[in-house]
Amino acid sequence: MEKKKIIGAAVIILAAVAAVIWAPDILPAVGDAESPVNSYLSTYYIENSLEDTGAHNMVTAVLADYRGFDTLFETCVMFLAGITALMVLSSTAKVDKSQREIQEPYKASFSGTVLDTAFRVVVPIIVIYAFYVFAHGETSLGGGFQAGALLAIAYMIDRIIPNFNNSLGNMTEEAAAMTAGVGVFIYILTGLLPMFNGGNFLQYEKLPFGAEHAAELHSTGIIMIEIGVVVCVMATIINILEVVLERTEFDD
Amino acid sequence: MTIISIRPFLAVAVSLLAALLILTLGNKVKPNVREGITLSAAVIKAALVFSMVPAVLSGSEYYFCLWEIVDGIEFAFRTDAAGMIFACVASGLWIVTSIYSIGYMRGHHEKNQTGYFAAFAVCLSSAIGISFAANLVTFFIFYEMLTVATYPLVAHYRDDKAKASGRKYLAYTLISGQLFFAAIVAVYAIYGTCDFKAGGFIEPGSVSMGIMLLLFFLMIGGGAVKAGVMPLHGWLPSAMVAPTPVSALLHAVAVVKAGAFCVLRVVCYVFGPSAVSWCGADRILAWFAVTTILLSSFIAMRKDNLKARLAFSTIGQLSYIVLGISVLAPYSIAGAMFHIVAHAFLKITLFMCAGAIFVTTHLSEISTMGGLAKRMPVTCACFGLASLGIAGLPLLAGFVSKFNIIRGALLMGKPLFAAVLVAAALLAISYLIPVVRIFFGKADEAGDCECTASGHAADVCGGHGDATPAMLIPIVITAAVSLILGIMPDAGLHLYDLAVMAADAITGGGAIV
Amino acid sequence: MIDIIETFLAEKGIYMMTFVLMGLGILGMISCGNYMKKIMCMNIMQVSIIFFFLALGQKEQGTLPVFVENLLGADAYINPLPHALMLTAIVVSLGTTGVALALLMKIKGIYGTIEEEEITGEGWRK
Amino acid sequence: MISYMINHIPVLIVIVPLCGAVLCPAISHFSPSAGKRTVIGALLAAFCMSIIQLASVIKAGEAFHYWLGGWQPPYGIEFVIDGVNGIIIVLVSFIGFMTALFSSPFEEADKEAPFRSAGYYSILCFLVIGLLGLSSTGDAFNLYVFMEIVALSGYGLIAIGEKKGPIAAFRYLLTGTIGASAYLLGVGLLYSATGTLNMADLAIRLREVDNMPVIVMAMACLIVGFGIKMALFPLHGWQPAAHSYAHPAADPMIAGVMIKIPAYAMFRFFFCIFDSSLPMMKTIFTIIGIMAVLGILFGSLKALRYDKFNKILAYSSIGQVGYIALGFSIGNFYGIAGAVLHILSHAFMKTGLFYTSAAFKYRYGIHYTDQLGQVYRKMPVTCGALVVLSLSMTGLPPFAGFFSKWYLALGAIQNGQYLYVAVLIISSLLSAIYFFRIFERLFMGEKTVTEPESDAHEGTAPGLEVPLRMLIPIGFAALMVIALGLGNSFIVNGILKTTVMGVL
Repeated sequence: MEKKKIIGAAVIILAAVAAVIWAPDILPAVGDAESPVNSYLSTYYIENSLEDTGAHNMVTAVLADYRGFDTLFETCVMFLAGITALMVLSSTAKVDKSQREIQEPYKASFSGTVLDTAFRVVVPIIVIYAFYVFAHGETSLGGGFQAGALLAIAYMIDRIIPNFNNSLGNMTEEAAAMTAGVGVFIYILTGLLPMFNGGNFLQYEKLPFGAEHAAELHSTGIIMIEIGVVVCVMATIINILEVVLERTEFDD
Repeated sequence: MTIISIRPFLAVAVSLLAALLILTLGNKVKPNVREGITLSAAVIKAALVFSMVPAVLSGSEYYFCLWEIVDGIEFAFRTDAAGMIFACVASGLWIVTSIYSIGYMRGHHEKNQTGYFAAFAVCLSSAIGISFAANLVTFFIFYEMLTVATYPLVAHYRDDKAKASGRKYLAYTLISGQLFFAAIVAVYAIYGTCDFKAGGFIEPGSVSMGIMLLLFFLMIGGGAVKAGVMPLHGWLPSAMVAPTPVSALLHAVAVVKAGAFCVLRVVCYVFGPSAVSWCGADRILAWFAVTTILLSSFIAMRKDNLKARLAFSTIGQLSYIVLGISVLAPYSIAGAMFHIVAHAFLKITLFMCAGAIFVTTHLSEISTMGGLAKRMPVTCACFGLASLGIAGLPLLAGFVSKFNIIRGALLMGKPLFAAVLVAAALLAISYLIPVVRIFFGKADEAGDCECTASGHAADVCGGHGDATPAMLIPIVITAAVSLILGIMPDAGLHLYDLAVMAADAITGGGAIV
Repeated sequence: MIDIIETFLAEKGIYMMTFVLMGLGILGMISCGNYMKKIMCMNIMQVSIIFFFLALGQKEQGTLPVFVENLLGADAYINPLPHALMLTAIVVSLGTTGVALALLMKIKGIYGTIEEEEITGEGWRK
Repeated sequence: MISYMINHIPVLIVIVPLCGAVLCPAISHFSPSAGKRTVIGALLAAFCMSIIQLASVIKAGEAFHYWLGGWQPPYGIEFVIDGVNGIIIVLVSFIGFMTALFSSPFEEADKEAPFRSAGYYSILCFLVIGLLGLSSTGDAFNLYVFMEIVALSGYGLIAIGEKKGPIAAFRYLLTGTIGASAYLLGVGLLYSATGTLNMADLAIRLREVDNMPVIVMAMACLIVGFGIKMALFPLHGWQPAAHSYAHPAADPMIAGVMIKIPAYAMFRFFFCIFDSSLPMMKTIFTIIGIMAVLGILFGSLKALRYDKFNKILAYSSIGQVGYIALGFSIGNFYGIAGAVLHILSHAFMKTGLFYTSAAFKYRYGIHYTDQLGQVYRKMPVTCGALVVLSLSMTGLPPFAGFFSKWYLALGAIQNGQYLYVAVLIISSLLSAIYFFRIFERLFMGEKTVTEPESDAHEGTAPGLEVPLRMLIPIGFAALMVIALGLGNSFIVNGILKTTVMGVL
């Protein structure tokens, strides 16, 4: 078995090398500024995105504005993954909470003073950092997904490190899934609002808010959908975490 | 002249509607209501069909197009003379068979009668559809509907034997049907039309001879299987396990006649005599028919089961039609078409007699039926009359058709075929007349001991009277009609005139050289 | 000679590596008997596609696609589109992996193992 | 206002069910059955809108473009609705609505665990949304996202099915991810050659690309990607288990529609994007044709071996997907018309057959065909539908299956590909064997089932074989097969002709 794997891997490596050497002109050279990839749409986005969308970060401009529809469904994928995990495992019985008390010999390794103290310090910092990342999504590096993940990490630390039954907050898996759904719905609403103002779906410049420049409306739109994304991503990660955590026995 | 009228479609739809009604109401209503639906549909249908005869006789055609069924081809009905003949026979005999079925099914306490009557109605609907179809696609739709609707009838008893024969039936008909389908597609792809045209729409020489032969035999295969042309006849005898009215339907009215009619449509309305004789297919087909006629007669002689003997007789008789068509002479085509009529009435009489005997006395083997005539005189008399008709004795319907086929063969300079037909008539006498002789002979003459052993001696010899009226009346009617048609072929619906008209249209009025 | 190889590797080498990664991922998915390893190989394969797209978007002397004052012109920034696309692809692969892990837990719960041979050995086909 | 709404219909068809899907869990928290009703209502709305959309597309006579976010393609994403996908959207939303209705007796709202029914409906709704988006979108990468939505919801619905469901779902997940990655790689290659992702723009810019190897590689990747998603022959491995062990109520959607829409996407790529006059297209089509032929034969032969109803249907799907691929490989108008018609007709046939299968399971717990004996006495409507649908699968007139076969055969003969006609015939005969065997067992077999306890299914009204919510979809599937058969020329002449001719 092992031998077969090695032979297979060797064949694949050789084939890839051979393919690239044999037909070197198939793909543009890395870093070629003149290739079709880097000259057509790319140029348009780089030259116009600031004016069009007001976002300094071009990736955010593309992600949340030009291809905002993709991102809507990307968020949906998160929601869907959470709900699917929940449904798949819903028929598996949860571990009884009363048995969750950590037995005496292990107690020290799970809840030491150092860990407890560290987490009390770290969690607020993570939450603040998450808001920072969220707010900076438009102008520099950051965005809703990262912020949502950070918030979820804060929750995760809170949930895992201290003794299981006295963490600060405790969302049930169902509540997390519902929250994720509401997050997606915020996104959809942002898309639907311009339609009442004569625009297309997700056409932020037709958002029914007063603003001087279209770019401002675009910024508003991007912030709004980012809120939806943050809520959805955070809730989904919590959802999956809860689903798994509730059904895991820690004795093995 | 073409008359746009919905009547052809109504004639098709009425029994389909009846089938739906029977299926939905089915077990919720009394049997009388169910059979009332069947009978009234049969009468309405027959009235519709018959009402179109005069106009067709005067040279006009009814035409009705529903819509395009596939791109470029319409779902259309046209009542030409040839289709009219088959439709008249099928719809007329449906009334008779329905009455008979009611008697038979009740006398025999059959199960699953709802499904039976529904399938029967669908069969008839498809038979009329087949006869009125204006193009190959419409034709094929009803042809396959007939195949499927007949399957539950063949497998009616639902035991292993019935299942086996059902499978056999499906194997033959579905395979040939699919090949037929391929040929239709090919013809449409090559010629761009599928509309039936008297004399055919395929020009000789339009494709190479090999391809034309291939197309011809793929198409004719569909008809030949249902018409039981050897070596494609295998399903027919095994379908004998079905109840007798089904056999009557299979062998006289719908299925086999649809096969023969299919051969007619393909030879005369798709390819046309000139293309067929150009590629030499007529001779090959004729020889298949000749072989079938002779072989089936010999096999029939050796069968002791009455229905089996009749089945092989059917195989032979249908090949008369095929032979008549493949001779390609006007007379023989007219004769072949009229044989559809003649054989239908004669064979249905025979089968209904066999069924009546079975229900009344529970006998199915010929050798045990000695002296039956004493108990069931009317049935046996009708059986004798029909046997003579099948043999082709003058003054009976079978004579008219056979005479015409022979005349056509002689005119075409094919005396051999004429000789075969005469020989076959003699063979028919030799396998059917002995049956009649046993009926009218003495009880102990043949197999009295078996009769006693089988426990039916009291029934047979005791004489509890003839079959019930519901069975007897249809038998007498069909026997009488076959007598009348023998004496006056043009009586009533002028079916003979229609046959001649159709043959004239196909051959353009003169003999094909 | 070495120059040629160097330019070749600089221009095309990354594609070669993505293809190798992809091939290895698929190979692992096929040949590994452990479902957990299969998931890991699946991730390797997905990452290779992401590399491929990102390699397409590279530009000589381009900087991050975030506007900097006084730096204008299309040549100054790398292509933002592949990055945006791949963000989506990463999230999608994250979702897929999440579902896969949930399935794995379920399988473990039902069969008590995640070794393919033990699960699909006898009686599976029936 | 109404005309204004019509302008937005392409996106509303996707967004309205999406609202239902994401809000369903939250709503069901407050009222257990309201979440379910929301989803069913949203899908009904999508169905109504899809009909309006189809009517207006036919009336306009040209494709309908919707720019999402108001960005002009190729900078933004667009939805393109022409005749072909207009009708496919009608199909998807109709079957989606019907399946949601059909599922409701299986997923009765439970006060104890309200989330189970809500989660099921949410996932089912996402499946429909994904398929709708997949058929509407005009952007190659957006198509990938929708493909993953479809796939993820598929994994979920398969995993919550029978006992072997999780394994089947896991295998599908691995294979499906390879497929999606292959598709993404193909799109990446096309992107590297053209620099664009919009399909219409790709079509234009690909005409100028003379770098043939990259196009060939992209085509190979796309064939693998779509082939896995539509279970085309050598890539079908995941399909039989997935279709047999999925959630019984969602199975109709999975088996009937989920494998067809990638086939339509394949059509879009190979006819609308690639230049079909390229010399190597012929080779590509031949390869697809070989896959199709082998798939048709393999699926039909393999289906003969099984007694499990769903397995038979699953293997027959492999063959039927082969029909669709065969139509594409024929490549002329009638071939494509046959393929598109077969997408529609097979969707109804397979969905309907899986409905009947689920109805048998619901009422009697029947999984195997040899348990079916005499069931028709108790379930006449279901069995009547089964007969109609099976005859259509066999390709007998006047049902829909016959007519798609007609167009396929006609196209094949016009192209001189007689082998394809032979394969069609053989496959029809083989499917006749296994379907008539089911009939034999159903109508002539011994009675094996016993009536379940009367309180097992409270939802069944007295006098009905299964609840009305299940009976309506079953009946509609059978009726649609008949209607689609008799009315096929309206679709072929009225809708497909203009669109497909424009493509060719």
